[in-house]
Order: sequence, then C-alpha cells, then structure tokens
Amino acid sequence: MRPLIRNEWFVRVAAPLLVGALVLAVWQLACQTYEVPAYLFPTPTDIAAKLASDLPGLLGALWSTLKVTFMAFAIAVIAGTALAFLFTQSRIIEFSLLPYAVILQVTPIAAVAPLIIILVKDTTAALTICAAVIAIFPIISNTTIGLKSVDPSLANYFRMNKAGRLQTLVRLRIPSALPFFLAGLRISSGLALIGAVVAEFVAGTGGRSAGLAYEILQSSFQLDIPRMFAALFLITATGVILFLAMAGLSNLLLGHWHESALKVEQ
Amino acid sequence: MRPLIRNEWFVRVAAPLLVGALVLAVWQLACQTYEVPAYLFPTPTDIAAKLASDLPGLLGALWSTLKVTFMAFAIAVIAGTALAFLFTQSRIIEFSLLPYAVILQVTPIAAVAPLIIILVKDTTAALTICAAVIAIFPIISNTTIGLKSVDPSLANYFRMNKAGRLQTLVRLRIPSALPFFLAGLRISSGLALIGAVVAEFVAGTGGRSAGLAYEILQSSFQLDIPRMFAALFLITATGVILFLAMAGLSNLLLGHWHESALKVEQ
Amino acid sequence: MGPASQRAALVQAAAAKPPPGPEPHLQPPVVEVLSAEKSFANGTRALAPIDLTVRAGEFLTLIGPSGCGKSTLLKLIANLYEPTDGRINWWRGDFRKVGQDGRRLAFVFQDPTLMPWARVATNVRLPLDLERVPKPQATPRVAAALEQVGLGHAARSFPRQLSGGMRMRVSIARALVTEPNLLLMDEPFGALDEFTRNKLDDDLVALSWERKLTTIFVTHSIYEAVFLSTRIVVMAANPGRVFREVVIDEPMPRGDDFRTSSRFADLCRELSAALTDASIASQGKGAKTPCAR
Amino acid sequence: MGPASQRAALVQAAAAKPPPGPEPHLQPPVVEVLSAEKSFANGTRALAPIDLTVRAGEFLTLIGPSGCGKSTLLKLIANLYEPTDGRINWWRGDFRKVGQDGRRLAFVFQDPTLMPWARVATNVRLPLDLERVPKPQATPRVAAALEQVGLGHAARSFPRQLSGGMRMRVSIARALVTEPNLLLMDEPFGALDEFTRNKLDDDLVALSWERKLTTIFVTHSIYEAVFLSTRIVVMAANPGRVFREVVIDEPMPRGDDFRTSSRFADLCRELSAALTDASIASQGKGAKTPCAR
Amino acid sequence: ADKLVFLTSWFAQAEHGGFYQALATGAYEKVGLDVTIKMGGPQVNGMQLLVAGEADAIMGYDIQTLKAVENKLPVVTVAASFQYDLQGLMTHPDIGSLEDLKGRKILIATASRNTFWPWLRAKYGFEDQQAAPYTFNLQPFLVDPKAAVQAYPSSEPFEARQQGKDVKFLLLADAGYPPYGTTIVTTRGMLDQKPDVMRRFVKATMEGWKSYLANPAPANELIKRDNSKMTDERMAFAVDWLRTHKAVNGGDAAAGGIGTMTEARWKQTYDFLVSAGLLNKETDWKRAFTTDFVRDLQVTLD
Ligand SMILES: Nc1ncnc2c1ncn2[C@@H]1O[C@H](COP(=O)(O)OP(=O)(O)OP(=O)(O)O)[C@@H](O)[C@H]1O
Ligand SMILES: Nc1ncnc2c1ncn2[C@@H]1O[C@H](COP(=O)(O)OP(=O)(O)OP(=O)(O)O)[C@@H](O)[C@H]1O
Ligand SMILES: O=[N+]([O-])[O-]
Ligand SMILES: [Mg+2]
Ligand SMILES: [Mg+2]
Repeated sequence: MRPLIRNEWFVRVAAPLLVGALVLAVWQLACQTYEVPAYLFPTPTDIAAKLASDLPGLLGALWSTLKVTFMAFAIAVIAGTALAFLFTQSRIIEFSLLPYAVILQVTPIAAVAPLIIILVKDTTAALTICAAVIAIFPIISNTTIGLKSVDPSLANYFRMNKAGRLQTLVRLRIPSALPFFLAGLRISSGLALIGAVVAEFVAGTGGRSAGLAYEILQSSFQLDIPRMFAALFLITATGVILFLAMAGLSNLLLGHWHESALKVEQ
Repeated sequence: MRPLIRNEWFVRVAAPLLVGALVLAVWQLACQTYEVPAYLFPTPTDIAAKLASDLPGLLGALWSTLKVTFMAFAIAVIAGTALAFLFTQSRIIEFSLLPYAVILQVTPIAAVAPLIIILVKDTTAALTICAAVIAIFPIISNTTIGLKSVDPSLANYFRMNKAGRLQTLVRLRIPSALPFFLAGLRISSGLALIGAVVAEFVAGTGGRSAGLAYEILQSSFQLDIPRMFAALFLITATGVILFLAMAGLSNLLLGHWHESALKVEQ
Repeated sequence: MGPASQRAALVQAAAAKPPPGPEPHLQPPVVEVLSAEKSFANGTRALAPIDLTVRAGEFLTLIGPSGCGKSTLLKLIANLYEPTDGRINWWRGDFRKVGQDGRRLAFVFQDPTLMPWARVATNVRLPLDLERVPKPQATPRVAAALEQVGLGHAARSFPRQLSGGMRMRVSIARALVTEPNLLLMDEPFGALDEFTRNKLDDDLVALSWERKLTTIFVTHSIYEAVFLSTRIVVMAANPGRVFREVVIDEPMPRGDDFRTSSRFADLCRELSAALTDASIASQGKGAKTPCAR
Repeated sequence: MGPASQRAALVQAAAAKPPPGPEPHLQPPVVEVLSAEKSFANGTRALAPIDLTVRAGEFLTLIGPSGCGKSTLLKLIANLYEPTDGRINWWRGDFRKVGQDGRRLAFVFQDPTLMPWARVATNVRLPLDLERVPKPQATPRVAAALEQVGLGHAARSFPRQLSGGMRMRVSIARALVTEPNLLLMDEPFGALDEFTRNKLDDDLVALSWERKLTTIFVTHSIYEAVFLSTRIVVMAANPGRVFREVVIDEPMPRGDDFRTSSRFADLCRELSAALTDASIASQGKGAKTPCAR
Repeated sequence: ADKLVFLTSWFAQAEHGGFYQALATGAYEKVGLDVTIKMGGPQVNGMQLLVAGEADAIMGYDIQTLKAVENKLPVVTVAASFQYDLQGLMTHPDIGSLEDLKGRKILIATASRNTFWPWLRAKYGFEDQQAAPYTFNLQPFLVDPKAAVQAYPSSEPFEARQQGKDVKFLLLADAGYPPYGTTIVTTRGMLDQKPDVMRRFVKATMEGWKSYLANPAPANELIKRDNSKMTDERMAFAVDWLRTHKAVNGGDAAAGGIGTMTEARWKQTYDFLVSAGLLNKETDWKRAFTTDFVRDLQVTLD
C-alpha cells in the first residue's frame, strides 16, 4: 500500500472513485439483502437504469437548473465581492452594513419569493435572484474577513508609498483575501446550485423550462423514487464537480504561495 | 463628523442602529406616500403593531425555532470540525471523502425529508437533523482549509520536536485554523437558523411545537402579511444577533493576534 | 555591463563629482523630529521625547541595544506610527510633502516584507508600479536593482524559495529601485555575509554620495556604522532615548583606505565604548528586569 | 539569583570541571552527513554531496555567502528535509534515536518562528509541553531561559509586541529551555547588538563546555565564528558545498582574553581570507549570474 | 382580445381540465379573450400574486378566500368548478370510515392545518398529536400500515395503486365538509372595471368543463405540455372519478348549471370556520363571493 499512498494519481483519482464504488456496492447489497422496495429506497442499479432510460429529459432539466446556477453564482460572486469591498472601505461602513447583510442569508426564500416574482416578471430572472440571494452570504462574509487579513507590514509598505485605494485593493488586499475568498467560493458554488433548486421549488415552474426541482417534486408525488434519485444524483454530481472545480481553482491561484495549498518541501 | 467616526461607541452601536432606523423611516414613508396596501407590503408600524399584539404566540414559535437552530448549530459545529479533523489526517482521506461531503450541502432537503421523517420518529429530531445538514458544510470546508493553513516553519518545529498528532492538533493546527473556522461559524450560524426554518417548511408540523416557519406559512396562506413580516423580523433579528455573537467570538479569540481582527497600532 | 563593472562605474562617477556645496549643517533639514514620543496601546513606553534633525545629504545611523526603539523611531519618521506626542516635519512640511518631486522616501524594513504570492521581480517592481512607471521603463530598472544586490538570477523565484539573506536583498533592491532621496534602512545587512555586506556598504557610500541621498540607517555593526555614517546616534532603552551622538567627520566618499585606517579603529573603539555605556544605562530603569545587558 | 551572577556561576562551574576525556576526534559522532545532497522541486541544486562528521562536544560553525546552503544543510541535519541522495546518521542511527534519553536536539531557526497567538512564556514553554514536562517544573525553567536572554520582563507579551531582536531572543530561549545535547543555531544573534551578542556568545561558550553540548552554528560574523568554534566549515555556493575547513584549536572555555589575543586576530584574518575565496569561488558556476559577490 | 392571466393552484392536472379545454378548443378566443394559464405549485401563494396584479384570476379555496376577506383583501369568488372540495383522506384497507382513524397517525400538509384538519378535529375528536408532516410524498404512508394521509382522489390513490397497494379513499365532502372546490377568485377591481371580461371568462370556462367531461383529449394535450410528467392514464383515472362522483355537475349544479354557488353553502363554511376559531365572527363573509356570474349561466350536461 505504501507506494500507492504516495502515488498522486491514486490519491487524487483512483482512491475517491474506489470509495464511491464501495459505497454503491454496499448500498446495492444492503437493499437486495433486506429487499427494500424501490419506492422506498431504490438500489443503485434501479437508479442507473432510470438514469439511462430517462436521460434526455433529465439532462434537459439539469441544463435549466445549471443555467440558473451559473447565473446566480456569477451574480453572487460579483455582488458579494463588491459588497465586501464596500464593507472594508471603512470600519463605520462595515459595522453599519455587514450585520444587515445577514438578512439576505436568514430570510426564508419561500417567504419572499412572491415579492420577487411580483417585482421581476421573468421567471428565470426571478429564480436566478432567489438562488443568488441564497449563495451570496458566504462570499460576502469570507471575502470581508479576507480583505482584512492583510499582513500589517505589507499594508504599512503600501501606505508609506502612498498607494491609492484601488492599487492597495488590487495589489495587496485582493491577493491577501484570496484564500478566504476561494474558501467562500467552495461554499457558495454549492449554495448556488441548491439555491437554484430551492428557488424552483418555491417559485415553481413546470413546462418546457422546468429544472431538476420539478423533476424531483413530480417524481416524489408520483412515487417514481428511482427517478427522483436519478435527479438527485445529477444534482449531487454537479455539486461535486463544482466543488472540484473550485478546489482546482484554489490550487491554481494559491498553489505557489499559500500554506493551505502548498506542497511542503521535503 | 470626524471625531464621531473615531468614536468606538458611535461606530459599533449608534451608526448601525441609525442605519436601521433610516431604512425603516424610508420604508414607512414610501409605503404611506404610495399608499401600498398592508396585504402587499406592510409598513414598519403595521408590523410593529402586529408584533406587539401577537407577541406571546410569535415568541413561542421563535423559541421552538431557536431550539432547533441551537441544536443543529451545535451538531454542525461538532460533527463538522470532527470531519474536518478526519479529512486533514491524510491527503488520501481528504481526496477520497471531502468531495462527497458536498453531497450534504447540495441535496435538496425537501427531497430527503420523507426519508428522514420515516427514519426519525421525533419531529424535533428530524427538523434538527435537516437543519444540521444544511449548516454543516461551511464548517467542514472552512475548517479543513484552516487546518491546512499552518505556517510551514512552525509545522517543521513541531515535527522536529516529535510532537504527537494530538499535540500538533491542539497546539498548532487548531489555533492556526481559528480564523477560517470562525469565518465558517459566521456562515453556519445563519444557515442553522434558516435551516431550522426550511426544515419546518418542508417537514414541519403545527400544534404546540410549531415554529416560525409555520407562522410564516399560515400567515402567508391566510394573507395576514403584517404577521408574516413580524415573523420574518424575528428571524432576521435572531440572525443578526447570531452573527454579532460570532463576530464577537472572533474578536475575543483572534483580537490579540490575527490580522483580520487586529486593531493596527498607529 | 556586469555588476562588478557597474559598481566600479558608480564609484568612479561619484569620485568625479565636485565636493558638495555648503557645510553639512547648513543644508536644509529633511526630517525634523520635534519632541516626538511613542507609547503603545499596551502601555510600553517605546520612546521618550526625541529631538533629531536630519539634513540633506546626511548619513545618520541609529545604534543601540535590542528593543531600545530604533525601529519605532524609523517608523515614526516614515509616518507609519503617529507620535503619541510631539510632531515630525518632512522637508519642513507635513507628510503630504513626501512623494512630491525630489522628495521620494524608501524604507527597508527589518523583516523582508515581501508579497509571498509574487515573484521576486514583481516584488521589486512594486514601488514603480505604485508610481505608475510604465513597464518598459520599469523593467530595466528592476533588473539593475536585482543585479546590484546579486540576485539577477533569482528574478523569477518566489520569496519562499529564497534563503533568508536573499529575501532581505530583494527588499533592499525594492528600496533602491525607486531612486529615493530619503532612505530609511532597518538593519538591512544583518543577515548577509561579510563579503556581500562590504560590497553593499561600498555601493551605499557611492550611491549616497552620487545621488546626494539622505539616509537614516539602523545597524548593530559598529564597523558598518563608522564606515557609512556622517553622524551616529547612540540610543538607550527604558525608555528609548538618544544617549549620545558621535560625528564621523571623514570625507566622503570612503573606501577601503578608510576601513584600514587607524582613525577608523579609534572611532570604532569610541563608538563601542558609547554603546557599552548605553547598554548599561538601559538596565534597570523602567522595566522590571533589564531589557538588554 | 540575578542573571549576571547566574552567568558567572555558570562560567565558574564550567571552569571547575575536569578537562574533557579523550581527544575531540576520538569522541563518538553525533551527526554524520554521508554524501547527502539536496535539490528542490523547482530544480535549484542547493547542496552538492556533503560529507561531514560532527563529534560529541564539538562546536562546528558553518559560514559562507548568502544562499550557499547553510540553512538547507542545517534542516537536513534536523531531518526537516530529506536528502535527495545520500543519508544522515544521528548518534550512529536513524532519526528515531533523536529524542531518546541524552539525545535531545534543539534548533534555532533563522526566523523566530513563534506562535503569534501565544504569549512569550507560552512560546518558550512549548518544547517542554510537547515533552509533557509538568507545569510546576517547566515554569521556573522558562523563567530562567527568558532571564538568560534578557527578556524576563517580556514573558507576558505577544510576539507582535516585541522588537525584531527580542523575538529572536525568545526563539533562542525556547531552544535553551530544553537543555539540548545537540544544538543547531541558524544566525541566532544576527539581529542583536554587540553588547547583548557578546554576552550571549560568552554564555554559549560556558554552556557548551559545562553541558558537553554539541553545537552546529551558522553565523556571518567572522569574530563570532572564531570565538565560539572548535571547527569552522567554510561553504561556497553554486552548488552549495564545503569549501574549506578551519580548526580553532584553542582551549575551552574561552573568554575575553582570547578575544583580545593576537592569535584571535590571526585566525580571523585566516577565516576572512577563506571566506573571500569562497565568495569568489561561488560566482558564475551553476547559476547564470553570481549568487553573491 | 382582452388579455387575462389565470393562475392555477398546482401543476397542471385533470382537475384543471375545464380551463385547459376552454383554451384548447378556442372557447376563450371565441368570446374575445386572450387567456394565459400559469401553473401554481406547492409553495406558490396564488392569493398574494392575485392582489399584486400578477394574475387576473386564480384557482382558489373557500377557506383561504374567507381569511383574505377577513384581512380586508379585495378578493371575491365568482364561480366553483366543483360542487365540493375534492379533499379526502387515503387509508389502508382496514379502515371503514373516518371515525376509525381516531388515534391513528394522519399525514397532514402544513397548508391543511387551518383548513380541513380543524374540521376533522371538531367532528371526529382527532388530536393534534395524530398529525404528522406530509410533503406530498407517500413514502411515510406506505411504510406505516397504520397511517392515513390527506389525498386528492385522482392523485394519491392512483400512486398507491401503481405501487400495488390496496388503499381506501374517504371524501370529506361525503361527511359534510362544506367548501366548494377549484373556485375562480378575482379582485374587486376586476369586477368593477371589467365585469364583462370576467363574465365571459366564467362562461367559457364552464363550457370548457362541459366539453372536457365529454372529450378530455384537447385539454389533456395542453396539460401534458405544461406538466410533462402527467400521463394519459393518470388523467383518464381522474376524469373517470370526476364523472362518476359528479364533482362538476352534481349537487346544486344539476339544477343551477356548472359553476353554481349558493349563499347557504358559503354560510356553512363560514359557520364552521367561526366555530373552529379560525375566522373572526365579524368577518363580512358575504363579500367573499358573488353569485352574479353563475346565477344565470345554465351550462348543463346534456
Ligand atoms: N506593536 C507594539 N506593541 C507594543 N510594544 C511594542 C510594539 N512594537 C514595539 N514595541 C516595544 O517597543 C520597544 C522598542 O521596539 P523597537 O522594535 O523599536 O526596538 P528596536 O530598537 O528596533 O530593537 P531591535 O534592535 O531588536 O530591532 C520594545 O520594547 C518593544 O517591545
Ligand atoms: N524551498 C525552496 N525551494 C527552492 N529553492 C530553495 C528553497 N529553499 C532554499 N532554496 C535555495 O537553496 C539555496 C540555499 O538556501 P539556504 O537557505 O540554505 O541558504 P543560506 O546559506 O542559509 O543563505 P542565507 O545566509 O542567506 O540564509 C538558495 O539558492 C535558495 O534559493
Ligand atoms: O393539495 N393537494 O394536491 O392535495
Ligand atoms: Mg528593530
Ligand atoms: Mg540561511
């Protein structure tokens, strides 16, 4: 085993896949042994069969959800970092506004969805806004903390050199904030996805542009539980891919300097 | 204005309250000027009146929600940090398990609520589990990153001194992880609250143990919009208080050493 | 032009210059520290009221026991701390004068203070970027500064890939690249070997002379202090204060002939004695146990 | 017992000891570096194969131009890096021997490497905590170590509230508190004033003698190297290698009489010349431009 | 043509057949209406969207409409598609009648806690502890042989039978639950400004119901387009149920025509709500409906 643990390919690709395969195998076996009915908890093969047979429809729904996810994530990232920049401009702004930003996070989207739908006529836009609201807070919070996590000596250097606000932001605060910002991205990407699903639950649309939430709700009402799990699988797989993408981005941006991503010289 | 901006009490207490008061005043005025009906968008005074008249009922509901929130938050913190510890034990564990942790975050709670209801007989326990699942990921993700953000030279020092795993964890990794962990807490505390509400939306019951989600749903269904806003107000106020508590905790634990919380010597 | 010949050229250029105009003490003041004192939030009294005038062209060295407030004084002068009381003038005005034409300040901190995410060349180019010097102009200046500290080959490395002394040299290059008029250096050569250090000392003498640089320098090396300075301020601790001044009235620029002269040895002995006195004077007063013995 | 009298006691105790047993070169080896070489992931060849045996009671100093691999060699010896090729023995065994009774290793890094969240006393106590020394026993040892570096009054400060030299002294105290048998020190006194430095040099001589310490020391100070060492290894860069060895066969313990002897001056000159040769030999080879001149 | 947006209460299904039929057969077009049907869903609050002007009319529930009137919302019911609420309970086959459910677990959705649940509680002495959360997913019912669940005749029983379960459906209306089903609710403003548009809409819709029960195929095509998960089989099951149980044309509709409402029935609903403590006694319940639009309609099945 020793050499395997040292093997990059094994650690990064094979081991995670093995774990996944193992879990699926145990699940399959358990369901079969205890003869769990498919309407209660389907086996991986049930789900795979459904996935294969209903793929076009499910992929269409996935695509609808992904569109909302990506737009919401983009909005959350842009608006979230903008707000974080604003909050770190002065302590008085931070103390006066940051606590209220929490309201974005803790307001049940179900309660305000009608208001958003009333204000925004376009359904996709309304869904995107709901999902963005759900995804934005980790970006705001982590980026604000990150923008304040500046090496005081470097900050002194910039101040002494009369660096402008923008220069300090771009050359000092943003790089210093990256570890926290990227940690925020990891959380936020998942929230954008689940936000898109929840928004659809709440503001619900069926029809041609229906997303995975609709698939899940309908499958659940109609007790087509394998299909519901197939839809859930697509969501979670998307979530895992988003997470890996964010982790990869972290590695790319921090790998050469930040402890959290650095491979320690041995 | 100058001296006020420098005054700690003004910056920390008065300014945020002023901003809040200002927003409420504008809201009140706008609603009155445009004669927005209360069933569409109530004025702050409408909401305050409702809050005053229905306080006992609303506070009871708040208390139910808070119980779930606190239990879920505690579970998320304990389980989340435990998982993060596990993930940082070795790269192979991290790569094999961390991506799957995302599944906790991106699975729509509405879809799995029936299964949780079947498995967990006690409703409060079921709600707590749902809320904990919603709140746990930021803790896992941020703490994992934090536990890896160790000064390599200090890590070397510990290694050279043959420090045990536990010693390194307690004396080095945990303090180093604190800034990230506490950033995770800020996000997670809000998610535990909204998770409690969402769980109740999804799997909730009425009766004596009904929480704020039930109040919101019923008020919304019965078009008692001021009451719905009163319930929303209680949720957001709780969220803000939780956030401030977490920010205070950060200050307490990091104030004497970490850049993000340090008051720079002038 | 290789680094060695470049250095020779600098020294020659310096030697060819006419002697400076009026007497040093008639030059206009660059920094005036007027009863400035500094206490920290935790109650530490780092500096008792200090009065100090540094005139154009002076090379002033601060020397004194560890913890006596040298870095604190330098940071006050760089406007990084606000004095608890008293004030500081730059070019007879407030800090807004700094940065205006011909009033450029550069500071080499005691720690390298590099951006860990940026390569060496980017770190050195930073002050030029902040001044919006166009890249085509900045690049050769950065290369020259790196050559000067012997790090031409390390331009594309990241700070963490460098040795301690190399990091410090990057920091020095970052200060030299701006061609400052007022140069503050906090133990810049402490982590360097004598060979490199002597070479940089020589460069600094040439540079100061050629560019009419005003320098405030912190060192623990008595030899370095005597070799470089026109004036040495010996500080004592508990609280930090000026203990004695030693004027080194040797002509500039100086070279190995001065280093090997008996005058040099005498001055070193004098300074060493002053430093010992200052160290003893620093004991017992103020702090419960001596800050340095 | 005040620090001064404590120090005197140390020196006396040391002087009272009988002379060490067999000849130094007959002592058992503590560290054997066997053709160990080191290249970094980015391709930098920091050390060409090195052979070096350090015997019990030796005081070995590494000296050489900035970037020649002194810190890298020390980290190899502390098992913080794995050699790219070759191997290292500790007490004739592998690294598991370190930490066993009478085989304690302490390392003063080139940077202070303190825990920013912990007070000075906690930082110094860390190695004792890691060894599970009970607090009642640890506390007086911590206090004594802090006194020794002149920081008794700073025990409750946080690292960021200290000056650069004070931070380094905390790091030294953290190494001394463990009463090591093998002490690795990477430019420990570079940021200290001469007065404090001389005092610590004296303490170190007394300590080495009294406790039969084996020390591997890095410094840029020729005087310090000659004063402290039984043997000096002059290193050169590009790639890092042993350039020359200078044995200082003066009796131990040494004091001010040695510092002022003509033998001392001769040895310093010899070492200085070796260093200049090493610096020149470091140029041009391997790297595109010289690493240090 | 006059534009009109109608918001349903759920994903498209056979219970919305009359509206889709009127759209599919051009009945709306014929009377000069350009109707858009929007689907509701489990968390869509139609009443809020109605008063905000997002819809001109919605598919309503009497109890919600009365609560809205209590809260001074300017809304009014103009017609009832079904002569009774289709709400019922689905049980395992060992249950004979609603009385037998005393002490048993009943899965109740949050929205139902202030509608028929208090009625059941009052009438059969059920306790709040019996109520468990229902999320429109039958898994908890299927694994618990003692549980019952709220149900729509054409939904839950159909799903359960698809899984091979033998179940019973008990219609609340059979036990006297008073509200109408699938009503049309609009705003006072609409009635004041465009009574004629509403009149045409109601009439065309009732024609739609008549046509739908005769031949559901045109509407079913539209329903499947809006709700792709809907199947012909499912809709056939529902239409059959509607036909045999005379939901559209039974009761007062037999004589008064499809869509008929009476003040007496509204009073029953009002009385129940007041007695259950769900509605303020002072509520002007007569403002919750008007019979003006259905009184003389006389759309009857041949
Ligand atoms: N941020 C701070 N907060 C509290 N005390 C401080 C702070 N910075 C420095 N001090 C204290 O001020 C005194 C002077 O520190 P300073 O860094 O100026 O010393 P120094 O002369 O530069 O010493 P060294 O030669 O060791 O660098 C010291 O006692 C130090 O503990
Ligand atoms: N982590 C690393 N990655 C790549 N190169 C490194 C790394 N650490 C050190 N080096 C390189 O190895 C060489 C030797 O470095 P080292 O720190 O051992 O020098 P040193 O002799 O201690 O110098 P100084 O006197 O300046 O401290 C240098 O060229 C340096 O750039
Ligand atoms: O409202 N229901 O569809 O039961
Ligand atoms: Mg200093
Ligand atoms: Mg080094």
